[in-house]
Parts: sequence; C-alpha cells; structure tokens
Amino acid sequence: MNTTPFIRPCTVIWLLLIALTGVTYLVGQAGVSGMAIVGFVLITTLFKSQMVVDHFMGLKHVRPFWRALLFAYLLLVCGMIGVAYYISL
Amino acid sequence: MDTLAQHDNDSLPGDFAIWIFIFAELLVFGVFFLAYAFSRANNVELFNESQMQLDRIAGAANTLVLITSSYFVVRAVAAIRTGNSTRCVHWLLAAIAMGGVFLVIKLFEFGDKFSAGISLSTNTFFMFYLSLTFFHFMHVILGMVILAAVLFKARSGGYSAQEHTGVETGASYWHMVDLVWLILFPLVYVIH
Amino acid sequence: MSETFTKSMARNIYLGGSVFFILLFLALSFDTLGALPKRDNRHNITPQVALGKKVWEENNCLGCHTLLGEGAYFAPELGNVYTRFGGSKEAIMGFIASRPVDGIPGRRSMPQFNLSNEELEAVAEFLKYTSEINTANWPPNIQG
Amino acid sequence: MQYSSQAVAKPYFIAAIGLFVGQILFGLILGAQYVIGDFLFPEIPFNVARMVHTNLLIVWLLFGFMGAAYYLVPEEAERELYSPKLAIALFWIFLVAGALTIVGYLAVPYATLAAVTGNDLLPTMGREFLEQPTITKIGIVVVALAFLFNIGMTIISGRKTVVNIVLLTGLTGLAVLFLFAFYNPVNLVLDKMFWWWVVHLWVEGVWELIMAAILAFVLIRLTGVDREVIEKWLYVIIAMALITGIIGTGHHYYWIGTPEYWQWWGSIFSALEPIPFFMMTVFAFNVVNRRRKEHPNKAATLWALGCAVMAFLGAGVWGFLHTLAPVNFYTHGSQITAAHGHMAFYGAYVLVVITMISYAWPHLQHNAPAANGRAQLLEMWSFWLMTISMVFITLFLTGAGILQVYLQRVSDTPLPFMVVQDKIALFYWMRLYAGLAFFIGLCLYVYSFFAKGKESLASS
Repeated sequence: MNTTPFIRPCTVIWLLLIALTGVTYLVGQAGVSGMAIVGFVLITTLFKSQMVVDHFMGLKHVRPFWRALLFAYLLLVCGMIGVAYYISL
Repeated sequence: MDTLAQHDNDSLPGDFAIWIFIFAELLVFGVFFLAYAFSRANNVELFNESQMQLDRIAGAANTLVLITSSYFVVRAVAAIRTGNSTRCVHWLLAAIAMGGVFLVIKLFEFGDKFSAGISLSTNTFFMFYLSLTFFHFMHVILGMVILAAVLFKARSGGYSAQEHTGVETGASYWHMVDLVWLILFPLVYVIH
Repeated sequence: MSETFTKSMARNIYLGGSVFFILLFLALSFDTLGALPKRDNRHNITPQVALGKKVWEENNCLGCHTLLGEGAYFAPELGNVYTRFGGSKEAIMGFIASRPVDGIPGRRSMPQFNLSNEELEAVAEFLKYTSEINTANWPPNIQG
Repeated sequence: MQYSSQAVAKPYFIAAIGLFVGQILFGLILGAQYVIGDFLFPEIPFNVARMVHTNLLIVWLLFGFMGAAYYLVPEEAERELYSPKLAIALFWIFLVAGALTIVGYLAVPYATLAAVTGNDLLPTMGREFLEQPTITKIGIVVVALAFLFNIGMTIISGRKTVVNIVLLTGLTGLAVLFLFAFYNPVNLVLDKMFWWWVVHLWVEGVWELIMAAILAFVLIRLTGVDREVIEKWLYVIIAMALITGIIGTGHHYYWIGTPEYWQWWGSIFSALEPIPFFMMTVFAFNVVNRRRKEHPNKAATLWALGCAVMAFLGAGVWGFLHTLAPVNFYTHGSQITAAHGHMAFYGAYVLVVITMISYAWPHLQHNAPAANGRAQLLEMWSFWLMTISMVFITLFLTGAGILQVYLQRVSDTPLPFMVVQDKIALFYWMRLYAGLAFFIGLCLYVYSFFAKGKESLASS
C-alpha cells in the first residue's frame, strides 16, 4: 500500500507550520506592536491551528460539522483575543 | 485505490470519549486564554513589561518541537493504517522523545523563573504565564503517557490496518496538546 | 462505519482525568501553602488567639455569624468586626458581655454566653487577628 | 427483591425519612426566627436550630446513601450482602450516635457539650457542618469504615458492574475526605482551606459519584435501556464532574486569605461545573424517552427526572450565578449563598435518595415492582408540592440576597447588616410560607407510604 498521498500534504503542512512559527518569532524579536501586527499574528495563528485540525487531526475527512465546530472555536478564541487587544489600545 | 487519504469515515478519528475530553479541555483553555487577554487589557503596561522577561527563544523552540512531534504522530497513524506496527512504534517513540525535549526546555525555563523569585503570586501576568504553561506542561505529560500506552500496545501487535482506534485516539489527544500550544505561544510570548 | 465510543475508553477518561486534576489540585494547594505565610497573619497567632479561636468554636459562633463570609447568615459578618468597632477590643468584649439573658422582645438577639474576662479578651484578640488576614479586600465595605 | 439481604436497606430508608421530617421542622423554626427574632429564645437559639437542621440533613442523606448501597449493591453484584448482621448493627450504632448528638445539641449549651465530650483533647467542634463532638466524628469514621468493608467485600466477590465500582469509589472518597474534619489548626486560613476539602470535595466531588451511580442504577431498572450505554455515559458524566469540580474548589478560596490566583482558577473551573449537571439532565431524559419497557413505577421515574433537572438548576445554574470572583466579591456569605445551598442540596441529594427509596420501597415492602396507583399519585403530588415550594424558597432567598447585597455592599451608602435584615423581612416571610408548603408536601410524601389502593398499577 502506498501512504504517500496521505503523508505528503502533512509533510508540506509540517514545513509550513515551522516556517510560520519562525515568522511569529521574528515578529516578536522585532519588538513591533500595534493592531496590524497583532492582527497578523492572530490570523497566522488561526491558520496554523486550522491546519493542525484539518490535516494532523484529519478532520478534513470526517463529517464537516466537527471541522466547522473547531474552526468556530478557533475563530472565537483568536477573534476575542483580538478584541481584547483592540480595546486596550 | 487510495483508501488512506479518504479515511472513508464520517465520524471523528479515534474513540468518541476522547473527543468529549478534548472538547472539555479546549473549553478550559479557551476560557483561560480569554481571561488572559482581557486581564491584560486592564494592565497593559504590567503585561508588556513582564512579557519582556520571558524567554522567547525557548517558547519558539518548543513550538517547533511540538509541531514536529505532532507530525511524527501523523506518520505513526499512517504507518498503522498500512498495518506496519514496527514503523508505527518507531514514529511514536520519536514523538514521545520530542515531548521529552519539550519538557526539558520547559523545565529550564521554569527553573530560570523560579530562581529569579517569580511565583504565581508575583503579579497577574506571571500568574497567567505560570498557570497556563504549567497546566499545558501537565497536558504534555499526560499526552506522553497516553502515547506510551499506545506504543506498548502497538509493540505487542495490538493494532492492525483494520483496527487501530487506539492509535487514532492517542493521536487526537496529542494534536490537541499541540493545538493549544500554537495559540498559547503567540498569545503569551509574542504579541503585545 | 459507525462511531467508536467504548466503555473502556470512557473509563480511562474518568480515571485519567481524575488523577490529572487531583495532581493539579495538589500542586496548586502546595503552592498555596508556600504563599500563605505572607497573607494569613500567622505571626500574630499568640496563645491568646488560640484560646480565642477555641472559645469561638466551643460557643458555635458560626451558627449565626459569618467569619470571612462563611457560616450562617443570621447575624453580622465578624471578619472585619474589629475594624467596624473602631479597632477597639473593649467594644467587642462589652457587646458580648452585655447581651440580655432573655433576649430582646420580637427581635434577634445574641445569647448570653457567660464568658469569663479571660475568654472575652481572647475572643476579641482572635477577631483582631482575623481582621488582619489578607482577604483580597473582602468584604467590599465596613458593613461586612 | 432478588436477594433477601437487600432488606437491610429498609430501616435505613425509614430512618432517613424520619430524620428528614425532623430537619424540615427545624427549618421551619429557623425560618420563623428570621422574622420573629425571639421565637423560642433562649430555649432554642438560632445557632442550635441551624446546627440541628444542617446536621440532620447530612445524617439522613448518609442514611439514604447507605440504604441505597445496601439495596443496589447485592442486586448489581448478583450475590447476597457480605454481612447483613453487620449492616443492622451499624444501623443502630449510627442511629443512636446521631440521636444522642442531636439530643446533646438541644439539651445542653454547646460549650457544655464540648466540655463533656472532651473537645480539649482533639478540638474539632464549632465549624460549620462539622459541629459534631469529636467522639461522634470518630463514630462516623468507624461506621463508615465498617460499612465500606461490608459493601466492598460484597462487590469484590461479586459481579463488578460500573455502577458498583463508581458507587464504591464515591463512598470511599466520602470516608477518606471526612478525615480532614479532624484537622483543625489554630491558623484560621489553613483551617478554612482544609475544611473545604471535606465540604466542597464532598458535595461537588465524591457525592456526585454516589448520586450518578444511584441514578444510573434506577434508570437501568426503570427503562430497560442497555446497560452498556448507561454505564458509558455514567463514566463520562462523572469524569466531567471531577474535572470541573476538583479545581472548582478554588471558588471557595477567593476571600479567606488564600492567594489571589484562586480567583482565576476557581472562576474558570467552577464556571464549567454546570456542564456535568446539564449532561445528566439531557441524559436522563434521553434514556427515559428511549425506554424499552413500561415500568409500572411511574413515581420513581418522576423523582429521577426531577432529580436531574433540579440538580442542574440548583447546583448548576444557581451555583454559576455567584461563582465568578467579581460577582462573588459582592454575594459571598449572603442570602444568595443560602438560596443556592437549599436548591442544590434538594435537587442533587434529597431527590436522589428519594428516587432510590421510591424505586426500592415497593420491592422491600410489598414485594412488587410498584406501589398501588393511589400511593403513586400521592407521591407525585408530594413531588410537585415539595419541588415547587423549593423553587419558591430559592427565588425568595435570591430576592432577599439581591436586595441585601445591594443595600449592604453595593450602594453608595451601605447600611448595617441588621438594618438591611429588617428591610428585606418581607422576603423572609414569603420564604417561611413556602417552607410551610414544603412541609405539607413532605407530610403528603410520608402519608403516601400508608395509602391503601384497591388496584395496583403493577397489575393493570
């Protein structure tokens, strides 16, 4: 049996997640702040987490409800964090 | 015919019971994250100042470690889906080892903070920092215990290409531990 | 394929989850024990305070009053009574000693406990010690 | 009744109901003292009446739990009780010790009781709910251990069902955590901190295991739904109860001198405590709706469903109302707490014991699956009367609490405690009337045991 079609996207995702973590780290090192930066980091985070949900957890292949539920959760958490940062400006 | 990619299944991977647990955990972490964010809104200066004292390199390194560990678990699941127990065990071992690396890095970080006299009662930021990271730390340990249990069963040939719910159960939990850290790291270590 | 949901996994969640949160609770409790000396006013615990706590307990004061918000809700909060009485132990002692034996017609009244002077002083000292515990600014105001 | 040794449950249930009546009588005295301050003063001061009220509650619930265990454990384990004689002996020991303690409360001043029972040797008295003389506490431990031995031996050598195992875990936890009642340091903060290990970890921890196990047993019998399904959900529900409830202890550590991080830990976890209760409600209704047989004991089904709903309302919703630290800062130690306490205990624990009695009594007394139709009808009436009365007691206390909190703690010109009490007296009057209605419901409940009916629902 051939597992490549399953693994290859996950490998790509893995490398992508590593790259994006590097970007997040660099943003932190740069010491920049402001809503645009916060928004950028949060959207990156949302994207990264959804990648884990879709490909690592494999929810892309099950009933869409579960994927939607987790996306709603991530959107809510990241969104509310954004709101909290927005009101503190 | 590629049966692996499709995972021909409507239901969640692994045992549904673990998903109830995962959802409960996500709920707790979610509330904890928002509590952090909104407390920060009332104490921006204190949070920003204290955040400077964190070791961002350790945080980022641990993110990479967990992502990689998660990826290894994906490989373990893929291996058992083809019925390859040996390979599954190897990938699980690698994933657990990465979990161990995470713990070691984290312990150095904690040691650093404790020797600087920082505790849960230092200030609100460090209360959150220590609570969240310690709570997560314990989840990493629990996840490793679960993966180890799966590993032992896999080693004794307890799983097959047809029946490997246990592997998927452990994997799902481990990905949750990773998922939570993916939010925790930027929130506590990076954005200000 | 139908959903997998096994009893053994449910049991594992129950056992694992319980152990996990018991350990977490013990860890937090351990930290609390380390943090208490700075908050609980233990350096002011004298033999007199110890006697006061004993008098407090053996007359079941908590059966009507609250102390730091715990007890019965029939009579005033006493965690801050020392402050409320103007920082006067004599006022507390006088109040307790002067309760009428037969009560006050139609109204709530504290029983007459016939405490000795030593016991009265000890209770007042105990309440003073209690008022100096760091309670995160509770109660919200002097009325308790 | 499948096993003759199950009959030992009978005296336990009778004692439980008898003490329940006593508890409510003293509740009425307390309710009257709230509005007529000198009622029965100085013969029965408020603190004595309250002590009797709360201690009777605990003792009769323990009688109920033990009776429930003696009834359900043999049936689940599929064998006779290890020692029915021990169970009967323990019954009398516990009853006499309990009665002597209550007589002690009422007959002599509390300080005298403390002196007579040697409180000096190991001071444990005078703390809320743990007012029992030290010697009574030791008696409780001995009875609990002997009881656990009896139940444990039965379970170990019989069929090990989930219901039995969970019940045994809960009862063991109950006994072990009670040991913290013997720890009473002079340091008030430490005293309070570990006092909650008994009180909170009982009612929001191990008692929930007992409750869930009893409910699961009754639902299996009443509905005929597959045991596997019920046991699976039993595990999930109690897992959630412990996951939220253990750290939820933190909601008692806000203002007693413990560090302030408990305000976060306690708020977050206790805010999730309604979840297991909600799951229990949904689950109970689901199981009843999917029942595979029509059990003739309709009353027991009503008590079971009522238990799930009222536990959710009382423990879940009313608990949540004041569990968040910023809210609790104002409501801590007010009538809001009393409102929550009343409905939570009634919903979760009073009703679960009555559910068990309602299910078991026809077997014990008539050797039939259900009481006659008239008796069941009376039982159902008493359910509604007591439950609705309790809802009103809770609502009136909540009203009193909201006013109290506002006048005494929130307003710009806070008023002294006693002034506020006078201003909210109307709510206390209404609470007293609701209490009287509750008592009528209880009388009806007791009467239902003696009600004769020509036709039995079982045969119809």
